[in-house]
Amino acid sequence: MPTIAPSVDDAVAAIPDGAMVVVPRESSGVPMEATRALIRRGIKRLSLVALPTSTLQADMLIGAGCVETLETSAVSLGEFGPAPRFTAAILGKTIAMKDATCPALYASIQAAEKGVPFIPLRGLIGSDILAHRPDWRVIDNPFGNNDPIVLLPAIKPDFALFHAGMADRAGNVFIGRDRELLTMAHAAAHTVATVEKLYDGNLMDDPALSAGTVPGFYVDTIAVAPRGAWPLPLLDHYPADGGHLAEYARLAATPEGFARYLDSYVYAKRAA
Amino acid sequence: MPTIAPSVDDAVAAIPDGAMVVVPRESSGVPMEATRALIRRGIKRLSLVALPTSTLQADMLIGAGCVETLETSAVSLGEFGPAPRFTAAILGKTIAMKDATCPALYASIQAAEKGVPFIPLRGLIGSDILAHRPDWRVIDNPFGNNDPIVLLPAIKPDFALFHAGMADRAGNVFIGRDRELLTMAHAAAHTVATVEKLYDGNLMDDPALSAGTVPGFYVDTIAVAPRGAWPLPLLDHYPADGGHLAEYARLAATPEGFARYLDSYVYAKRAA
Amino acid sequence: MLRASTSPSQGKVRVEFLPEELLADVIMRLIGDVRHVAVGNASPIPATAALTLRERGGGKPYVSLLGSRRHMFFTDGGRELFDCAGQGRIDVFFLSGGEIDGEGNINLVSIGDYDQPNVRFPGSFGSGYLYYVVPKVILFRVEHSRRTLVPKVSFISAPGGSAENVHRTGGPVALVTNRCLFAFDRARRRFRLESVHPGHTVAEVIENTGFDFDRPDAVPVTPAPSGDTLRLMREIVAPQLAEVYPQFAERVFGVKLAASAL
Amino acid sequence: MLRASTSPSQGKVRVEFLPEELLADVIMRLIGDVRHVAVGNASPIPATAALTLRERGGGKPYVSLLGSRRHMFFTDGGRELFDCAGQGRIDVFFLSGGEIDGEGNINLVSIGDYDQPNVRFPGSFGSGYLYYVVPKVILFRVEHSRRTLVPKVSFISAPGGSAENVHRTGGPVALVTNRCLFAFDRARRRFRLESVHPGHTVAEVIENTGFDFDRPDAVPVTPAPSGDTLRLMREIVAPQLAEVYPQFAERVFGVKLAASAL
Repeated sequence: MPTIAPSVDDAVAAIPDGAMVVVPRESSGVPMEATRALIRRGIKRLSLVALPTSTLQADMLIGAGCVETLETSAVSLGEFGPAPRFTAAILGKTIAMKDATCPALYASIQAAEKGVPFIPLRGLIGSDILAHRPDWRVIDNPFGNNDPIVLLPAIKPDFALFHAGMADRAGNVFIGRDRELLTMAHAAAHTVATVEKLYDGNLMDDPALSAGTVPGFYVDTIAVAPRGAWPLPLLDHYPADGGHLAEYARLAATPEGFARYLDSYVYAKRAA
Repeated sequence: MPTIAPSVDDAVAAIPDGAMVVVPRESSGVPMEATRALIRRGIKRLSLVALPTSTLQADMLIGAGCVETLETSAVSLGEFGPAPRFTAAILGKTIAMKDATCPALYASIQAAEKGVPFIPLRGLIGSDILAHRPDWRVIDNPFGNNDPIVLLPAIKPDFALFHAGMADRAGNVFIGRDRELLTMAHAAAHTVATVEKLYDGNLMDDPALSAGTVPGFYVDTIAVAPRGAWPLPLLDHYPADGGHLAEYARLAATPEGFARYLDSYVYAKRAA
Repeated sequence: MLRASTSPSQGKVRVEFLPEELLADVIMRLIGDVRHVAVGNASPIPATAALTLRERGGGKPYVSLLGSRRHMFFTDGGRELFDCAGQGRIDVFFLSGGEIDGEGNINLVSIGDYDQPNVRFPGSFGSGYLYYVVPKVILFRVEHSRRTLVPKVSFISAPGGSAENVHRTGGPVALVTNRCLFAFDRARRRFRLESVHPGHTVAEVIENTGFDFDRPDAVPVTPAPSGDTLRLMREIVAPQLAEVYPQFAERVFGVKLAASAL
Repeated sequence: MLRASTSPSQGKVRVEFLPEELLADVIMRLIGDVRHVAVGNASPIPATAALTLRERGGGKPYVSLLGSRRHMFFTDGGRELFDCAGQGRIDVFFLSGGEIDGEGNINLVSIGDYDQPNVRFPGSFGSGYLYYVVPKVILFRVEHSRRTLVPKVSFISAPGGSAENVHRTGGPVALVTNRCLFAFDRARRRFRLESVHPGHTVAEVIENTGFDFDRPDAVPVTPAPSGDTLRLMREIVAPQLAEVYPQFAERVFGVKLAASAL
C-alpha cells in the first residue's frame, strides 16, 4: 500500500542519487515543492527525463548541480525567455544532453508502459536529432517497401515524480485530463506524487473521478504540498506566479544570482 | 460538428456494407440497439474487429449474415456457453477468421491511434496464432541480441461503434473508465456512438467528467438509445439480462431458432 | 442445496464442501504470498480463490477481476491488464484450455485442421501473451478427461515452454482439475502429480489423462478447505462474486445479485 | 498604449494596428478553410490568429492551444496532439526556428558544432515530427535578419523537404516574419516572396535575408487587417489569450488575466 509521507522532504527521500526520474511538462503538474526538497537534500547525478519539455524545474535542478543527464525536447522559461542555467550547462558541457522531439519521448515512455523494448515513430528521418541519437535505430518498415522508419528504445524510469490536485488515503491520485501522469506511473518502477490536498473517501468509488485517477497500486509515496507547483501553474487550481518567474529569470542569469535565488527560496526552509 | 441523429437506425445509416467496424468487449459498452439496427438494415460484408473479444454482438451479426471477416481473440456467450452462430460459421467456413490474442488487438489499434504502421508485442513466438497470421512479422529486436519479437500491423477501422452512458449536444461522449472507447475513436476514421441519455451542459467544462470523455472532435454521429446495451450489461448502469441471454443461447443453437429470435427481437421493430 | 462431502473418517470432524470450494482452496495455496492476482473472464473458481485470499490478507493481494467494476482498479481500459503484465506487475494469472497437453501447451482455438476444424472453441483470449509474461500461471480445467488432457494439442494458443532466446518471464506452475493437482516442471516441461482430491484415485487420474506425467510413490490426498476458509468464501466472497459471475454465485453459493452491486 | 499605423494614403481610412495584429491577420489568411488548427507553446501570435478565425467561424475550425485548459479538447494527455497529427487530424501547425534556411530547414537546437555550441536554443519541441505529418506548417519568426534567416542551418531540427521514399504527409507552406510573407514551394524547396508588410520594402527584405528566394517583378504590400478583424481580436480574443499568454495579452492588448480564467 502507498505511504502518505509526513512531509515533502520525507516523500522524496526514497529517490536516490543517480536515479532516472521522469517529470511532466509545465501544464501537467510540475512538483516544484518536491524539486526544492531534492535540491535541499543535495541529490546528485540525476538522469532527468522531462516529458516532453521543461521550464523552471529542469533549470533549477541543473543549476543546483543535481543533473548528470537530461533527456527532453526543450527547456526554456516560456514567456520569460531562455532557461539560463540549462543554457549555461550546455555551453559549459556540464551535463550530458539527449535532444529528442516531443512525440519520441511520449512514445518511448509508452513503450515502457507496454513492456515492449521499442516503438516506431514517423518523422525524424533526415534530422540532426536522429543523427545525434546513436541509441535510436532506423529500419526498413517490414510492412512497407523502401520505407525507412525510426525505432525508439523504451525509456524505463526508476521514478515518476509529479504534482496533482488530490489523492485519497488509499494512494489513488486524481489527475483529471493530465493523462501523461498515468503513463509515467505505469512506465516507472516507482511513483512519488505530491498533491494539493487529501480527498476524503475513495476516488475509485466515484465513476467520474475514477476515470481520471492513477490507482494507488502504481504509487509508492504521497505527500501533501499545498501550492506544490508554485511558482508554476496548476491548471484548474492556480496560475503561474509571473512576478516570481520574472525574478527567477533575472537572478538565474548569473551563477551568483542563481545562488542567491536558492538561498532565498530553497535553502531558506532548511535554515528556518 | 457531430450530428445528434433522431434514431439509432439513422445513426448507423452512415456505416456502409463492407466497412471495417471496431466494437468493444462486453464490459465496455456494447451497442446492441445499434447492432439490431444494422441487422434490420441488412448490412453485408462487415469486417468486424471485436476489441478484444465479443459475446452476443458478434454472434448475432455473424448469424444474420452481416460479417465477412472477423478479427478477435474470442467469441463466446460467457456463462451461457459457446457462441452458437460463431461456432457454426467457423465450422461451416462462412466467415474468414483472423484469430488474435487480446493485447495484440489493443496494440494494433493503438498503432493506428499513433499513426505508426506497426507495433511490437512480446509473446506469440511459438504459438499457432502467429503461425496462422501471415500479416504479422517476426524480426530480430534491433536493440537486442538474437531476440525475436512480433510486429503487428496497425488496424485502422473505418468506424468505431459503441454504447456509453451519456453525451452532450456538442458530441462529447462520457466513457468514464472504459478508455478503450477513446482509443477506438482515435484509431477509427469515423465514430458512431449510442448513449443512454443526453447530458445538459458541456462535459468538457467539468474537470472530473472531461477526464473520461471522448471529445466531439472525433465523433460523427450520436443517437440516444435507453438501455442500448440490453440484454448485455452497461457497467454503472444495469446488469446483464440473464434470462434473455439464456433464451438466446437456447434459440440460437439452431439456424431456425436463431431466425425466430431475430423475428422476435430484431425485425419485430421494423414490422411494428 | 446439495453439498458434497469428504468420506467420513475415524475421529475427524466431517467437513462438508462443494467441489468448487475445494478447487478454490487448492488455488489459494498455489497463489501464495504475492502482490497482484489477475483473473480473466469466465474464471469463477479462480476468482473465488483470489477474493478469499484478499479477504484473509486484509486487502492483500491486489485482485483484478476482468469484467468487474468493483474488483478492478484499472483506469486505462482493457489494455491495462496486458500493459500491467508487460511491466511485470501481475504475479498470478489463470488460463484454461479446450485441450492441454503434457508439455503445458494450451489450445483455446480448435480441434482438427485449423482451416477445417471439427470443434471450435471461443478463441485464445490473452493466453498468447500472458502465458509468456506472468510469472505464475495456474492452469485450470475442471473436466479432467482424455478429451481435455491430450498427448498433443491440435492448436497451440500458447506454448508451455519456449526456446532459450525467446523473451519469457512467465509460464505455467500448476494444473488444477476436478480430480487432482499437477505441478509443472519448467526445466523438464512435464507435469508431476502433486495430490489427488478426496474421493478420487491415482489410478483414475492415470486412466483419464492423455499425457504422461511424473508422480511420487505415494501421492497425497488434497487437503480439505478449513472451516474458516469455507466461511469466508460463503459469507463474504460469494456476494462479491455475484457482480461478475451471477450464474455461478447463485448455483454454487445460492447468492443472488443485489441491485446495489451494480 | 502606442499603436503603430499604416502610412496615411490618399482618400483611404487610416486603420491603426500593431505589428502583432498584422501578423495574426496574415496568418489567418494562410490558415484558410480547415477543420483543426493546433498551436504550440510560445506562439501567441498564431494563437491570436487561430482563435480569431474560430470566433469568426462560429466554432470552426477546432483550435487546440497547447498549455490551455479552455482552448484544448484533448483528453488523452500531451501525446494526443502528436497522435492526432499522426492520424491526419491536424491541418495546420506553427513552427519557428532559431535559424531557418532557404530550403525550409529549421534549427531549434544550437549554433556551431552540436557538441561544442556557441549558442543554445531551448530544443526541437515537436518539430522533428509535426513538420513531417501536418499538411500546412506555417513557419513564423518575428525577427527577420541575417542572423535568423540563414543560408544553411547549423542543426536540422526538422528538414524542409525529404527524399521521395520518406513518409511525409506534411511540411512548410509559408514563412511569416516582421517584414514580409514568403510562400514555400515544396517541389523546388525554395521560398518565394509573396508580400511585404506596410512600412517595409523589398530591398530591405533582400538586405536582411541570408538565403536566396524567388520573387515576382512587383511585390504586393501585405493588406492591413480589417476593422472587424481588429475588433474581434481586441475585444473577444485577447481575454481568451490571457489564460495561456498572460504577458503577451497584457503587453499587446492591455488585458490582464481574470481570476475566472483559471
